[in-house]
Amino acid sequence: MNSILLHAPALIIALPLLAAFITPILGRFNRKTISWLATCVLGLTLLLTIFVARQVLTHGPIVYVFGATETGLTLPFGYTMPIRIIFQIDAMGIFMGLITSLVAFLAAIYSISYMEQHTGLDKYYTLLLLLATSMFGMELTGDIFNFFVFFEIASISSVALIAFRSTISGEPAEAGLKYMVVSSISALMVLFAIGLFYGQYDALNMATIASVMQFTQLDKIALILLVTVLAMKAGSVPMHMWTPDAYSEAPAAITMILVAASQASLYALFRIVFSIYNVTLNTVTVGWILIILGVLSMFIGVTMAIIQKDIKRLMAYHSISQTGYMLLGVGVGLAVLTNPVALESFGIKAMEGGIFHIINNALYKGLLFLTAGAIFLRTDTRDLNKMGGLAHNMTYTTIFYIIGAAAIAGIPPFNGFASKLIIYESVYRFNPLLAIIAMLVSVLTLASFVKVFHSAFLGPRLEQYKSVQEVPKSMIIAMAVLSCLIVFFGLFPNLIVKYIVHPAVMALINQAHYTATILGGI
Amino acid sequence: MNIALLETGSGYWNTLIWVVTALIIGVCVLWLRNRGESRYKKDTDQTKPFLSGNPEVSKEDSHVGASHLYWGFTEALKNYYEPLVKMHTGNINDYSGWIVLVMAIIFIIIGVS
Amino acid sequence: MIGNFPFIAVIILIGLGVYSLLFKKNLIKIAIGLTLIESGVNLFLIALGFRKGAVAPIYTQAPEGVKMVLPTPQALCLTSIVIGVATTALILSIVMVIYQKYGTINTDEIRRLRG
Amino acid sequence: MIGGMSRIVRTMTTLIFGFILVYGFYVIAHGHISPGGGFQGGAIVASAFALLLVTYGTDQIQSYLSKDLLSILESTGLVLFITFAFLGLGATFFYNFVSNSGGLFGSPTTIGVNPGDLNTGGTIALMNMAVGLEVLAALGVIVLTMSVAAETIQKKEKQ
Amino acid sequence: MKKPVFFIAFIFFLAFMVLAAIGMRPFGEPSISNMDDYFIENAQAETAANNVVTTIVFDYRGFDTLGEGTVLFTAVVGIVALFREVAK
Amino acid sequence: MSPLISITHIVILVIMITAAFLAVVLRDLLSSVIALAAASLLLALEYYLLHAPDVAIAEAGIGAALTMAIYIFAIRATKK
Repeated sequence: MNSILLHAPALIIALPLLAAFITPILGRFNRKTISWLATCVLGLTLLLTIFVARQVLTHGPIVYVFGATETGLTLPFGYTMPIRIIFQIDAMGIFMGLITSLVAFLAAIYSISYMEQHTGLDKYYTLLLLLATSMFGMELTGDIFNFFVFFEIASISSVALIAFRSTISGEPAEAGLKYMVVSSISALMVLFAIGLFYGQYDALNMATIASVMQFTQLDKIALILLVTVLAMKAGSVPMHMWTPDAYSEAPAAITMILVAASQASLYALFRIVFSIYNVTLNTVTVGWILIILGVLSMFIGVTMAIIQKDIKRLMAYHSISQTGYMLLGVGVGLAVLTNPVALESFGIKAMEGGIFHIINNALYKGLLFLTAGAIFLRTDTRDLNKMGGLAHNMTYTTIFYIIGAAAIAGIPPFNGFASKLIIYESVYRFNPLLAIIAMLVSVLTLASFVKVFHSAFLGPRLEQYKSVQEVPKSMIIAMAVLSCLIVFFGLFPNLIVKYIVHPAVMALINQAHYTATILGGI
Repeated sequence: MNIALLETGSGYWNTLIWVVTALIIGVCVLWLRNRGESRYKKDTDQTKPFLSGNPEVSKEDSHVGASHLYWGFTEALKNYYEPLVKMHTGNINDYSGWIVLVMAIIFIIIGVS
Repeated sequence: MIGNFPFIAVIILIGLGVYSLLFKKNLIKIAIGLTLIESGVNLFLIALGFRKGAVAPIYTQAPEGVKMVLPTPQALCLTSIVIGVATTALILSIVMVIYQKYGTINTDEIRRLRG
Repeated sequence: MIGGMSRIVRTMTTLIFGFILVYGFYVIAHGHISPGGGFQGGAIVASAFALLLVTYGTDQIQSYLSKDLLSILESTGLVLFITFAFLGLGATFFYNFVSNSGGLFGSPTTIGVNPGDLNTGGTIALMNMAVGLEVLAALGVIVLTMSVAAETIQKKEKQ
Repeated sequence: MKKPVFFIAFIFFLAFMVLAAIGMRPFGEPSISNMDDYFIENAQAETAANNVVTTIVFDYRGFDTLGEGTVLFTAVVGIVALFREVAK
Repeated sequence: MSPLISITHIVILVIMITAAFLAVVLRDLLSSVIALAAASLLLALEYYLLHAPDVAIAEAGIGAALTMAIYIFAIRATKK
């Protein structure tokens, strides 16, 4: 038993992968079991992730060396550089891993009834498992080329899932093509940057690169490429155009995972800026680049959301705007990284706000997309003009929608308020104007969700939706779990911030500790 | 440690106090509401609006659609919205063009500094 | 400059690919552009691993006492090539589906999702 | 494409097909001692499939080479591959537990330049075969699916 | 309207890529090669295979290869799902 | 590296870039795909000269043969 748990980091990847490989064979014999298989495996993965998280948060970072004689043998005897692929799991990585496993598990539960009428379900679940696996890989790995491989799996599987409904109409295929083109460019640019690193330092391990980083001309170019393409994959303005297309055309459960996937890219951006470059780069300039990207995303995202007529497109623009908050919080932290006084007084808090917002965003954005999926399942339309009066028939969905909308708009006591409050207060001490913009964006967010609430749920019972029923149980369970977590996080924010978010932020800031985990010694 | 207390760096915010306050306010509102008129009945002449003698519009027709909400807002910000909407062309060439453009801008910023 | 000629070739390949992505209106041309960028990046990796006067890193045929070229980029490049063919195949399949539904592969006409 | 090609081309293709197949499997099997390996060999075999498709047309080939069989082969290859990785769990995931152990593929090789022995390499040789199986089936499915789809779209256009 | 802007951006992109090419160490003379020298020296003893590239692909970086096979698998599943038969 | 081999490298790279250029600019899709395959084949040759036979076999098998087959299927399907 103990030895199995020693291999938990590898099993987090290997189990869903094995399930994904078996699914096509199994799908030939018994179509019904596939959804349950996927759900069970993802549930098991969630348990493993929680176990690993407990290990990491109590005993410090875990390393797992693939193919070595021992799991912790990072360096071959008598050498000072790692040669094998190493999983390096610190508080930040496992924080993202928790989000991913939770979201993937709930998406699998939700899909059981949501995808019932679709054909090709074995392919759907295979791709779902693969997408979850690839996100784990991106978050846990400590090897930059391994990151590229998982990045590519993530984009290919999400493209296939976005285009999954293209047998019905052409739009999903169009959205998939757009996403595929931009993510191929980004993956190739990441590979080019890896080549730049490899050519200079002859290393692929992120900690090794970080320990010899000199910020030469080539490192600058690699930084430009990596920051741009990862910010693009996270959906920041002005490279956000794929986001509304992809999010609105994917099935609802997949949209929820795509939100988490774009946050995994955001995580990779933070990892590269903080763990590989850290203070060698010009922190103020790069910090301001992140801040400007964040502010643009917040503002343009929310203003574009207000004029949308498609419910999922509207929510997709909101997720762009929420990404802006994370970039803003962490960007402020980066901008004051070389100034210990400012870092201590508000930089760390700003980063805590930004990182805390990641998990909050995954929860309420996921909930909102799931409610949008529930509406789509019953009314067969995403056009807000055609909806109305759904609150009469879909009571649970309405309640969940209100919780999600209140959380995203930052109304206490839900979780969105907690992280936004931290961001406002700490950013205000950095630059008051930014905090004011952030608050304005929050108000506009509330306005646009009031619009959705009014046009979809309120109003008289419409003729064509007289016979609409509440959605099936599995969908309600998934939404209820998310709602409970939102309320819990909102009521006890300090619990989360202190025990999960703060270690994650410290793991990002403390580069010496990151390299020492692999290379040994301080 | 008080788990319901959120430290924000420059101060703190207590969720429990907020929840309790909200509950008290809610109870007060309910109490005020109960003190209101008790002879009010639904679906009688009491609730019918008087529109200068015109017949009342049916409820289905009076529902404001999503496109008409915030009409004034978008109309007032027309100068802002027009170029913004035009920017979202939906053309794949432009999608990749924006990426290259942002790369170039960041290159100029980082290269100069 | 002349000593770095493979790197210059890499840049030209990537440039051609990006040009094709930005200014070509045909979806198949866009796929060709992606393939070109990918070839460029692969050539970059292999060129990084080259060592003057060295031989291929295979002990079966190598002469005695000669240095070998760096093997890691070759492994990475192998991975990258297979990933490239997977990507290309998926893109072209989506292009075929789009043609089936829209009746065109011109990027100016494939923009039902916008705004 | 629909009708296939002339008889001479067909005969030549059938002849060449066998040679390409043999060469592909040779490359897969000798991956650990000579240039090549699972990916290269699988790609070569799959290009032989593509050649068959081009000369004979999709309709004829589909009766010999079903997509279902190929996708089962593909999954099997990957499951084998990950199983070899799992078997290393005594030490770590992906530990090469066969090499230098005696047994099949387990004999040690002489250090330095030597002509090489097929019975070496440990899991490398086994994984080469698993990956070769997977790659040839995967690329075969891709080629087959796309050619069938292309033909369907063409037929719809004509109507 | 936007074409010239993108063209100028493209020129800048090319410019910094050329900077990368010129700034790279001279072709054929790797300055540091610790990791690769380790592979070349120890691959035969540790894994008993003559082809160093294959030892890296399947042993030292075997996990990448699993990912690579997964990419291919994903693409195949995606393509089959795209062209799947629609029942009814 | 002797000048002769250096010149061979340069010649192959120049022909390859020409083929890639043709692949981008040619109007006829079929000819541009053939140019792409030619570029791929020359790239495989270049890999071989750079002492990467593994990659050369992969590039020749996948890049030149299979990718071209896939492209031809796509072009045939999307032909007007």
